[in-house]
Amino acid sequence: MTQLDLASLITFIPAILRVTTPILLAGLGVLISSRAGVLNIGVEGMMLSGAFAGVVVSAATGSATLGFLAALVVGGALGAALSFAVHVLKSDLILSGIALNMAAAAGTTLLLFMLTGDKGMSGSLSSQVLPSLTIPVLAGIPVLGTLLSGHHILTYAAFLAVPGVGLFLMRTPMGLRLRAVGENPESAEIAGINVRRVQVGALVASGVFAGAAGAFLSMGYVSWFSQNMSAGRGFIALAAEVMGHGSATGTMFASLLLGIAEAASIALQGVGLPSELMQTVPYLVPVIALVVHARRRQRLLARA
Amino acid sequence: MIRSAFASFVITAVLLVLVVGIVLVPIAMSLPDPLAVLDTFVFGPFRNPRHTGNIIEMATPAMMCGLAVAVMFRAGMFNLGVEGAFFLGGLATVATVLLVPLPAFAMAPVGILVGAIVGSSVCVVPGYLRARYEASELVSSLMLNFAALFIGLFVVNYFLRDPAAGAMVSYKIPNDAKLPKLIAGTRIHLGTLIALAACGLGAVYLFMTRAGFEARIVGSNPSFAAHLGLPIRSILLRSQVIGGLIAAGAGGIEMLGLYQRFSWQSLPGNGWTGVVVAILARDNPILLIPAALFLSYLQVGGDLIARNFDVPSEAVGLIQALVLIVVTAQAIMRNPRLLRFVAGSKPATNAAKETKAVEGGVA
Amino acid sequence: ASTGAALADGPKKVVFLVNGNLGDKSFFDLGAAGLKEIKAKYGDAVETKVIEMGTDQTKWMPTFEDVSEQDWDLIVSSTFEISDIIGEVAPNHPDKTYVLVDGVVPYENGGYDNVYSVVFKQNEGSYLAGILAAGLLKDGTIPADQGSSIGFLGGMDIPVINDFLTGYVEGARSVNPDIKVAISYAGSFNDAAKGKELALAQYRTGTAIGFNVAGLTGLGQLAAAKDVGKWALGVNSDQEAIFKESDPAMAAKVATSMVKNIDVSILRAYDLFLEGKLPTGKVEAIGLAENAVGLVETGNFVTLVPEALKKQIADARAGIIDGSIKVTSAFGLETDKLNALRDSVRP
Amino acid sequence: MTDRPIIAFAGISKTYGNGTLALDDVSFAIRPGVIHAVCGENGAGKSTLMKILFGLEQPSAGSILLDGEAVAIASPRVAADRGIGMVHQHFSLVPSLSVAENIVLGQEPRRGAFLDRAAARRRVEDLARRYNLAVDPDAVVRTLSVAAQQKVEILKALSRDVRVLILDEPTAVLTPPETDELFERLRDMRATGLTILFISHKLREVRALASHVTVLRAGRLAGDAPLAAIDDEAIARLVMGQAAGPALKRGGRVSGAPRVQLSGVHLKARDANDRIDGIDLTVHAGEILGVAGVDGSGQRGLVSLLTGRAQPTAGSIAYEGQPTAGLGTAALRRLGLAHLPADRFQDGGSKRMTLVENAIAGAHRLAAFSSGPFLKRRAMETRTEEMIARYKVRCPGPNAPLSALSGGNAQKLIAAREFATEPRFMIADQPTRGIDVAAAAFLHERLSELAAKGGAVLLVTADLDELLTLSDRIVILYAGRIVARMENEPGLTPERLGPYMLGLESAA
Ligand SMILES: Nc1ncnc2c1ncn2[C@@H]1O[C@H](COP(=O)(O)OP(=O)(O)OP(=O)(O)O)[C@@H](O)[C@H]1O
Ligand SMILES: Nc1ncnc2c1ncn2[C@@H]1O[C@H](COP(=O)(O)OP(=O)(O)OP(=O)(O)O)[C@@H](O)[C@H]1O
Ligand SMILES: [Mg+2]
Ligand SMILES: [Mg+2]
Repeated sequence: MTQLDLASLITFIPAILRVTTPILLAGLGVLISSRAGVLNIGVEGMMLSGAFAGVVVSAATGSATLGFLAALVVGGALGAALSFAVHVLKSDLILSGIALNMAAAAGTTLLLFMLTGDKGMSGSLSSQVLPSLTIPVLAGIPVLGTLLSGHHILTYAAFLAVPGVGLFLMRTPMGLRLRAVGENPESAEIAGINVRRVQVGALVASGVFAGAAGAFLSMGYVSWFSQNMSAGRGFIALAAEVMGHGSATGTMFASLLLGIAEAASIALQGVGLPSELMQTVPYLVPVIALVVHARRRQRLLARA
Repeated sequence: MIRSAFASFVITAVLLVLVVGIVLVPIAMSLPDPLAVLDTFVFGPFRNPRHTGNIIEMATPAMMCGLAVAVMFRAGMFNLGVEGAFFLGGLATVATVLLVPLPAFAMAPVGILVGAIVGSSVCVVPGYLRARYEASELVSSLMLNFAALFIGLFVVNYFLRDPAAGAMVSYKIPNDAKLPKLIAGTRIHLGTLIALAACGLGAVYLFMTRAGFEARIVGSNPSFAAHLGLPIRSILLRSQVIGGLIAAGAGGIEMLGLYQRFSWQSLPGNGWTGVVVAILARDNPILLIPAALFLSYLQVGGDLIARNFDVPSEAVGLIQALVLIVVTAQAIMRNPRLLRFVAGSKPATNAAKETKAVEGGVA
Repeated sequence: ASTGAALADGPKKVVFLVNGNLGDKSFFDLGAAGLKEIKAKYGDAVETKVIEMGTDQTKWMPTFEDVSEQDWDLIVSSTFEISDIIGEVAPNHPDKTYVLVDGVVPYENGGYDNVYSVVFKQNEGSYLAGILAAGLLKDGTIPADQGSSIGFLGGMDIPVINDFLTGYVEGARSVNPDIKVAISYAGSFNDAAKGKELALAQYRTGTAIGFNVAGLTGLGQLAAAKDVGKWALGVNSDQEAIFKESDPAMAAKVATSMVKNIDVSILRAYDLFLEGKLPTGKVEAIGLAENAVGLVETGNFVTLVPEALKKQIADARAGIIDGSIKVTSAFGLETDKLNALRDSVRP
Repeated sequence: MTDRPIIAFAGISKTYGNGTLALDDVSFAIRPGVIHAVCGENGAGKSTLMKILFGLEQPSAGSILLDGEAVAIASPRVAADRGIGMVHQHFSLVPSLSVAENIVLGQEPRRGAFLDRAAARRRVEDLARRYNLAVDPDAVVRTLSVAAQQKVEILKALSRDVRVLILDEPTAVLTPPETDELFERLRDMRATGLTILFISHKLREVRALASHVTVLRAGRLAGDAPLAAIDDEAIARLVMGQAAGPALKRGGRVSGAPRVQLSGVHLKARDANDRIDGIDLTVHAGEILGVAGVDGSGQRGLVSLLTGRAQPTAGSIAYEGQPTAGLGTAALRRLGLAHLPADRFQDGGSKRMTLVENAIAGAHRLAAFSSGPFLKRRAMETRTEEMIARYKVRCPGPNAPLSALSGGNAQKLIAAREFATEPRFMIADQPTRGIDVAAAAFLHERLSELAAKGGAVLLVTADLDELLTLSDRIVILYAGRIVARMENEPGLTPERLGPYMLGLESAA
């Protein structure tokens, strides 16, 4: 980034969207679970497992679509597994989530080794990737083209899912029930809602989103699976959901902020400051944003 | 009461055998000597004093991090800064003993103290932001953990790095600064006693002092605390300071107890262990001790089989994950029928007694 | 000193202790490959085992102590982090032989007659990679519209990574004194997505060819190179080969890889050990002369690199071996000097 | 009208998981189209029986017959399908949802995949019109007054085509006009053939509304009779197992110097129900000043000002002549403030902590309970045992968690704590809401005693009987202002207060 002109800013935008996509997808998953009162700490593990499943199944079938579906199914299945631990075994929600993350890290590595003889990555598998989309007319327009066209299909999916999840939560009967269950399960029970069924559904849906986030890593960003490739994004997604105050658009803006901070820290590597300090940027920016936001909210409340 | 505690213990033990069996037996069966694998996992840690020592060494930071988590959770703060505080505490301790000229006897105590103070910031800052601005401590502590990591790496790179070393590590910790070993043939060091004492003091603090009582009131019902006129913000902050000091002090103790130099290049994970231990111990400082020992025992047993047989280390990770879920499974641990079966008594009669007691109180 | 006399009959036992986890595509995987090669060569005459000790450093010492008490003949481990531990354990087990790859025990203190240390001069190999990268730009093999600078993507700002960097920069400068090098560190060795993003940022700002030294993170550079149609340089093992079958288009963008033959060196150590000629009690620094590091000269290298450049690389190689070219090492280099070097090539 | 019972309980017993025997072999029947009252002390098992009927709890023994046919009511869903609706003692609304959303929750009208909000609103409006209960379908429940929430609860129960409506202490939070209004509606509903099960601690209400009464005592059936065949004294005897003591007489108290003075106090609050809009008020030593008003008239704001949890946006408060500006709860408590909060589990204590901890909290820094930084656990325990004995708190022991107590017993423990400091100024906010007659009388005595000893008491209550029994003077709040001030003279009746409370008249 030698010159900060408009052009270089615009080329920056696809990077932001790429970095944001997995956080946003996983963040929406966290959102659904937390609104149902079962905060999914296991997104990290579900993401990793989704990334793995996508690669393996697409390599086995030669179909990116099937691989992607497998990522969703595996994410969802792990959501069901977490729900089994929480609802049937009545284990601690947080601890079960942590355990799921541990199990996913160990399990994917073990399976990878059994399939390929390599614990590091799946380079020997000819897995498929999901495409990027060029939008015919838009692509030609100078600035707008860069902004809106040429992104990965899951980037579009993630941003389109924002109104989807928002409408689901706020405007559909299921969303209403889900929110009621999350806020006051006894009341929901009294209203004749099967609380457990709603929470199971929420965890499965949450897992599906996490699976999609994982697929973006292994079938979008790169075309292989590598050990622990989710690299903590699940936890960043948790942060995004909390920062977004439990709404889909809020989660989107928080994810974008986190994405911008990360993309900025990447771009700033060139300026020659110690790399360690540049790497703190994506973590300090959200804290600062959180405080600024909280202060403003406090002031508004005080004035009201 | 005691009988039911014993019953839960028996159930835990049986369950563990089951879980380990489910994962381990198929693997063991594929090896030449399946029984030896199981035997090593279960009894191995006690056959060699060094291995038993490993359990205790490993439990030491787990207890302290668990205590830090418990103290903060009890005050109602979901502060995950223990991970970063442990890291930064270890670093600041090493930096102090390396950079500050100190007489030999003062190195360890001053080092750990400075480490505790510096490292605690990772817990205190989120605590302050929450108390002052109501900013989510979950998010800020999660983020500051990583910020602490990279700031720490920066400090190592620019101030502590031993250029003669082939890695990004500090100069060697002077021998005078190291914590004395307690038992020959093991690495058990003074830190273990400190950790045990800390858990004891933690229990005293939470359950026997005014300050701890106030923290628990705030944690269990902030509105009640406000009703009583307790200074909620300063109580919250005080809890985070205590938690942060314990976590960061644990990092310093770990460094001076077991390490030759500061050589962490990523977060060491003890904070997460602390969360797990605290949940297992239901935030009770005394129960932290068996909880930490238990987790470490599983870990050492797992390491032993991974080391001595062709059991992949990932299989050990899977076992540990399953164990975590199972030992907190209320459906199993609190199952009345199971408890009755194990304890051999009928709760129905207990219930009758209890009901009478309640009614007796009426007259 | 020699340990050959201590050998008894029956299969020899060799163990490799991984102070981390396998799958790093670097030290550990290559070490494990070394043990496989030993097994392949000696069959039933040898028993080999790889033990993963994990990332918790407090577990490393107990593992070393256990293993040293067991009946292993040769105990192999790698990275500098393990030096202190071998330094403590080895003197207590004089009947065992230790091989320390990429680390050194303090021989000057005495008592290390049973430890063989071997360090790799990756800076020599990287020097050649630097020549290649700058050379491809200079001679127009990579057209100027692809960019004018070269890139370096490191896992972390640590000595063993920077040892690649110093050689790379010096090699490139030997071709073009004004060459610019975009340098980034990922802060992680397993985040391929971040690696790709960092590489894309370099390519976006004028880097035409980049060198990744970041384990699994670094592989992200290959995906970036494929996306933008620029060039990548692999490390440690032949990265073109990894994707040759599964993703030929990506493999096609790997100009070459700078390999570090850790596996070969372990096999060689075992050969010497059997012959009783393992030079324990001292450190061996091996580089181009020993064929321990070097460029992959098959695959894309053959077709991409013009003859003149090939010759230039060969000349430099000869110069390094005969000592006429000195390559700076990052080991022992102060942070200030390293920063000065990095500043001098910043685009 | 047939005589076959619509509901019959046959030998119902219930033992909770913790071993509490809440119901013991209870059998009685309810005839269709009547209003049937169920009475009993706190913890007698009334709510438990109703929860069983509504499918929220399962009986340990016995069965329920609907129209003579034994049915298993496995969940509220089954109950709803059988035409049973319930208005719960504790609200079961979801605070962040709108009125309409709460009412349709569980059987939402759809348009395609979406919730049909217009239809939901229409359904609520239809219901409101049919039962003459006015509510705003779009209001968010959190912002509603308790009375309005009660209406929503009732509409929600009625929205499912019920034949049987269970009302568990529906009047506990209502003012007399609101109660009268509700009773009108209930009579209308009965006229349309609805069967109503009505739970109340107030005999007056039972007599005004019901035609049949069943009394439970300690989980057993104590009596079952048509109201025409039983007098109040007999019912009271069945409820308590003994005759009621003499009712408390007010008066005889001499008020002294001003203790707390508010002049021109304003409070701007986020919640309009909590606003205070210019109040001048003095509470004297030795008097009980009653504050009446429809719920949401500013009571919460007034209490939070007096307890130091909010600071006036204008005007000033003085405590024994000293201005209290800037003082928080802790400082005021040191000056002699005590507070019996309206929401006992929200503010009054911590459910998860033990009785000892709940009873001593706040006093724990006193020398009696701590030495240096340490607590004296033994002293705390002894003290709590005394409180339990004196306040007749029904509990398993001092180290049981507060959650193990019924609301009434929890309230007694909290009162014991607040009275223990011998306060100079006591704020009693709905002190006997939902509490049985004996316990209420006991708390009334304590308040009276405190005033007699020279304490100043501010009594905020929606129960006009309580207000008229205890108060020396009365002020009525409406929309954050005082609309009437009166001496509590013998002739004063609830009917006289009603118009002020509804804001129809003003005399201040
Ligand atoms: N969920 C529960 N678990 C354990 N015990 C319970 C539970 N619910 C009620 N109880 C106990 O059962 C007994 C009967 O309670 P119930 O709520 O039916 O009384 P009630 O007659 O409705 O009293 P109130 O007038 O206070 O509402 C009480 O002793 C109560 O403590
Ligand atoms: N798990 C439990 N263990 C013990 N008691 C419980 C439990 N859950 C609820 N209770 C008690 O049982 C009662 C439940 O019935 P209900 O809700 O009618 O009582 P309440 O209205 O709170 O009591 P009160 O009528 O005295 O105000 C409550 O008093 C509650 O405190
Ligand atoms: Mg009740
Ligand atoms: Mg009640």
